[in-house]
Amino acid sequence: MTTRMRLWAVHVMLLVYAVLALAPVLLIAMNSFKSRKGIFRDPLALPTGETFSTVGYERVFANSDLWLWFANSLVVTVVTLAAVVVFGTMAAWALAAYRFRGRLVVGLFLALGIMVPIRLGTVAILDLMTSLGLTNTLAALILVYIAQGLPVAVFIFSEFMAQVPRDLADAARCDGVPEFRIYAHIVLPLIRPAIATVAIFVMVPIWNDLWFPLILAPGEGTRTITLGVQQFIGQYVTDWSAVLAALTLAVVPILVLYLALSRMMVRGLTEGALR
Amino acid sequence: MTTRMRLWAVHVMLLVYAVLALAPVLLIAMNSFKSRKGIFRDPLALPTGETFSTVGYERVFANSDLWLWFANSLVVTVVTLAAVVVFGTMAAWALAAYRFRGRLVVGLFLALGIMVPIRLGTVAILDLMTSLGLTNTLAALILVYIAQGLPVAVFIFSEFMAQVPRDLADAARCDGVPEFRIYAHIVLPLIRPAIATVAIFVMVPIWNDLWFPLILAPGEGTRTITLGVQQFIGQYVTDWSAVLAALTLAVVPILVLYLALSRMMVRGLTEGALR
Amino acid sequence: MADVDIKGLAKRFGETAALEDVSLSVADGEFCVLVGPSGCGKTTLLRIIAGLETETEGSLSIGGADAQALAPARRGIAMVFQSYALYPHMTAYRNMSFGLKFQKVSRPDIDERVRSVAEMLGISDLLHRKPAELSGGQRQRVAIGRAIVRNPKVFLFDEPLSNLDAALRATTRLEIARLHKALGATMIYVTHDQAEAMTLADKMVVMKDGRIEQIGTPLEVYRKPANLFVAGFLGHPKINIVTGAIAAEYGAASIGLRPEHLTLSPSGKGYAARVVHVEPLGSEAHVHLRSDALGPLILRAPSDFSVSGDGDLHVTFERTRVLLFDENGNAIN
Amino acid sequence: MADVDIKGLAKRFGETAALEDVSLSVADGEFCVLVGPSGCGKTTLLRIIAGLETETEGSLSIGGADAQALAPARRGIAMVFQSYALYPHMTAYRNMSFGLKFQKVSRPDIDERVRSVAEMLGISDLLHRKPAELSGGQRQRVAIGRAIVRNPKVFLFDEPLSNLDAALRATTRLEIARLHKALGATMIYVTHDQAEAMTLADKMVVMKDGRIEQIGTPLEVYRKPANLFVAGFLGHPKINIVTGAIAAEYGAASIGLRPEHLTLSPSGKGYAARVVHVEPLGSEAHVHLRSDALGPLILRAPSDFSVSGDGDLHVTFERTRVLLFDENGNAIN
Repeated sequence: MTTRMRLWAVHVMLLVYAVLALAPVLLIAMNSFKSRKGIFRDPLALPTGETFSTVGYERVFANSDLWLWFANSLVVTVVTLAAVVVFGTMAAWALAAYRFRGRLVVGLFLALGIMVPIRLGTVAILDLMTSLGLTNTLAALILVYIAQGLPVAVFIFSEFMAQVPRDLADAARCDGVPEFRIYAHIVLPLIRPAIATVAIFVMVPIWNDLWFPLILAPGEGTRTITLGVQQFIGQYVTDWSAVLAALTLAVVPILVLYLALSRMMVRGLTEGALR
Repeated sequence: MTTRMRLWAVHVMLLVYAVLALAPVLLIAMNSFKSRKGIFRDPLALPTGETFSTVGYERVFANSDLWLWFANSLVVTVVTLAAVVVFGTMAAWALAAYRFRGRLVVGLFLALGIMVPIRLGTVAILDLMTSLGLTNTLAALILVYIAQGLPVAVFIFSEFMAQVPRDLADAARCDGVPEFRIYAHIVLPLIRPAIATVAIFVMVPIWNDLWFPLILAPGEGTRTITLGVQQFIGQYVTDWSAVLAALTLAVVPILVLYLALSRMMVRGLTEGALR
Repeated sequence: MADVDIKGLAKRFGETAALEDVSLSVADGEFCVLVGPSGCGKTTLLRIIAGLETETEGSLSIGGADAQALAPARRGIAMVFQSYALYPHMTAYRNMSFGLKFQKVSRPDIDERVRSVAEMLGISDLLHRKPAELSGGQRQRVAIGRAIVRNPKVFLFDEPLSNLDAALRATTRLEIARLHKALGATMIYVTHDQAEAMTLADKMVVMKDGRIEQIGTPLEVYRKPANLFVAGFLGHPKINIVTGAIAAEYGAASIGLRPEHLTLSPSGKGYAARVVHVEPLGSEAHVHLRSDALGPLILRAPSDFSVSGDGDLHVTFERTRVLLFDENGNAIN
Repeated sequence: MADVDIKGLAKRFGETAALEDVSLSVADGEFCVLVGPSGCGKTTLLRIIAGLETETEGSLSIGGADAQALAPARRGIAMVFQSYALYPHMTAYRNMSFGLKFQKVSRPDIDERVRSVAEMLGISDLLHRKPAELSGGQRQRVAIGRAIVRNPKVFLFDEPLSNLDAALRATTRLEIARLHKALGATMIYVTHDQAEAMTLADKMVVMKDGRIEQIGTPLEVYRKPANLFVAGFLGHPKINIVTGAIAAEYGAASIGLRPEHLTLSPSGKGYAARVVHVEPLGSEAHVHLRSDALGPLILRAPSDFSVSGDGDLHVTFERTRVLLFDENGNAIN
């Protein structure tokens, strides 16, 4: 009886929380399938036969470079993610496992990166990108985002790597496993839950970012989806159906990535690789 | 040599961080001692013989109920702190040490309190306070802030209490120590660092809050310092010296409380009560 | 009167039973040791006696009075925990005196009691120190001191030596034995270490899987184990168990032969055996043998034992020393 | 040739020395046990031999070749860790085969080696399991298998039995001894347990505070300890140390008497003594005595020992058994 009550309580609780968190997203998705009148008459109502309309989606697909923006966002996010994971795990392992000169200084430098928001350096970054001729390229965004994501990534990875017993690496060394293979075949598999965690942490702010795309890559060909949708609001200021449709579409890829990563995270946790 | 390098690096690092964190506060304090002209000519300059002026402080003390506001803020903050610490530790200990019906439900209810911002309930709270005739009393603020602070407090206290070995309470029980004394004389001293942590966490948002004072207690007699200073901006919209002086003064009590609490926290940590 | 009487005690967590049908009576002044492998329920039993856990069924009386409704403090017990459970923020003196403040003992009385117990345990110089400033052995003594100071009718010990190193364990064991003689109080002591159990106990209770396997004096249990589990649990090196034809000769499914009851002779009577391995321990040697008739055997030999020739020997044993077990593993009397 | 030769080795961390002036040579095929209390530097020494830590000074050669510049994998060693250090995400098979992939061993060869070693250790059925699905003893075997499969010249064991329970420890100890016989490889084994050291070692190295106190066969070290520390470290119960007039009779500052070398007689010759406490262990008894001339003594007696009368007895010992020590605690030959 207690067990059942407990299960109930947990589920009620999770449900309340899910509703609170999802309500705004669902509201947007719901209204994107309504005509303009339908949206304004009762924004909380579900689309009915009368108010249902896909006009927003039609206009979005017709009037914009939507697919290009998507591709840009995906390229930036995925390349950054990959780089942050690869460089982040390597740096964290180096800091955790080897004693070398300057180890502490590198660690502190990265810690500083967590504490000082990268936007403080926007002017300097813009300067640098202009001199390198990288303005209006996706490379500029990717470089900035790697710099933005790496410190937190190294920090989280380090926490997890501190739990990997030293004896494992020593055993592999006695076994004749090359250092890089120790990192790749023994350490990486053990911190898989951390990789998914970091990926989620790093991914969402990048996908949603408006600041750097606006400053470093506002050109037609390099716009990200978030920036694209904003421009779009300017053009059809009164066409709420289209705005809501574009926003709904923008959520889809990040949702897919998130689901994939969180499944990986849960699998890692339940396998209990480290316990 | 490595040790010295390390010490240097740590200090440089801490210094950079301290400067970043303190710069805005220092800027305000600095400019509060300058004449209006001095502020606008060069806001980053130190007060010189020419620009030095205490006119802001003079006007603040002359023109406002400053001391009343201070007293209100102090009463609200200190009473809330005391209540949160007393009720929070008791609740956390009860949740940690006793198995009783509804234990999980209470825990989940408190967890919900962490996740749902209390401001969502502002309208209901205002309704309630009006029916109770508590509007424009400090009691209204204190009650709301206790509700706001308690869930996080219980959460942090619970984390610390999980580290108090079960055997300690069992030993005391065998020793014939009454349950309340176990809480007061054995558990409380061991989680002293947690108390200071919670106090700091709870204190700062309450001191700085503008929302509830504005809604629940905007009357002349119950204004807090934060609310008072804001009104004050309205009155002397161009008198920056006075505004800056009032802000500087508002920081002082919270700084004193913070220093006292953090010393307590550090003492608790270095004594290593739990290790 | 401080006997402890337990009848038909059971403790279940949902489906799983931690204790099942446990009955035990400990006489006044007796030193009773509960021994068994980890997870056998011995600590749960101790905690139920202390009142820190509640039994699912059964009865428990301490000093003739029903203890089931009493709080731990009112049962007249004192417990020494495996982790010592000293209050970390109090000095040794405060640790020992803290509980007394709630027993309506006067201040001068408390002071006198604490100081005389400290004297007895040789920790008078440590009374102003906090637990973190004490060594493992010193903490142990403060924990014991805290128990003695309450003047309890029954002492409960939960593996009090398991956090000490080997050398300290041997000396502390002796001190506890001495303490028992000096105080004359009833003591119930939980351990998984057979040497502790054998040397300390007046009454030894061997447990397994939440049930009592055998109760008796250490030598009774060692010499007449009730079943194969008890026979194998006690004794180092482990008892030799022989099944098959030889066991059948004795009318048993299996027979047990203690390593110290086997004798080697270079030839002649007995069962042929070959030395497989010799473990020298300095004071004695453990000889591992293989015999066609008996299977693998371990035997205790003097420290100067050495294999002569090809290692072929003969094993003999006295018939009276043989332990007999039936097909269920229970002893045949 | 796989002898290990260490000369003048030292390891210092800043001011503190973990090892100081350690010289040791282990012959090919020898089983060398490093034994001592915790913190004596034995594990550090093993890790230096493995190449996992770097010596501050001194020389180290393995199989006749200078090993100081070589990576662990090129020293021809295999190490078994106290924590087993199995790769948690790999099956037992992968754990054993993983290192071989980097040694240019062909796939069928790897498979054959892993399977034959698994056969030898009786873990063939467990090869598809991950470490989390294995019991402590099984993990232990996989860890040993991983070492054997590499076919090393020297095996290094770092307290491999300390995470096993008492019963398993005794059987695994035997298995390691059998393994040593079967493989004929050089083995260096670290432990703090004197019984393990005595029973396994060909050569026993007793360490204390980063220095070697004595090297010899177990029985040599037991019978002729180089100093008081070694005499006290080995033997259970502990050796009796007698100082004062009796020691002076032997021309020594103190003398050591092993508990098994003392004999009790009801009256007559020898030193008068009184029984203080008897610890029955089933197979034998430890008798604690107090003698005016000799001080407190412990003596090993048969299990049927009992005190008759008022407990007044006489202790005798053979002169040839007495160990002599000078005022610095070193043995007098």
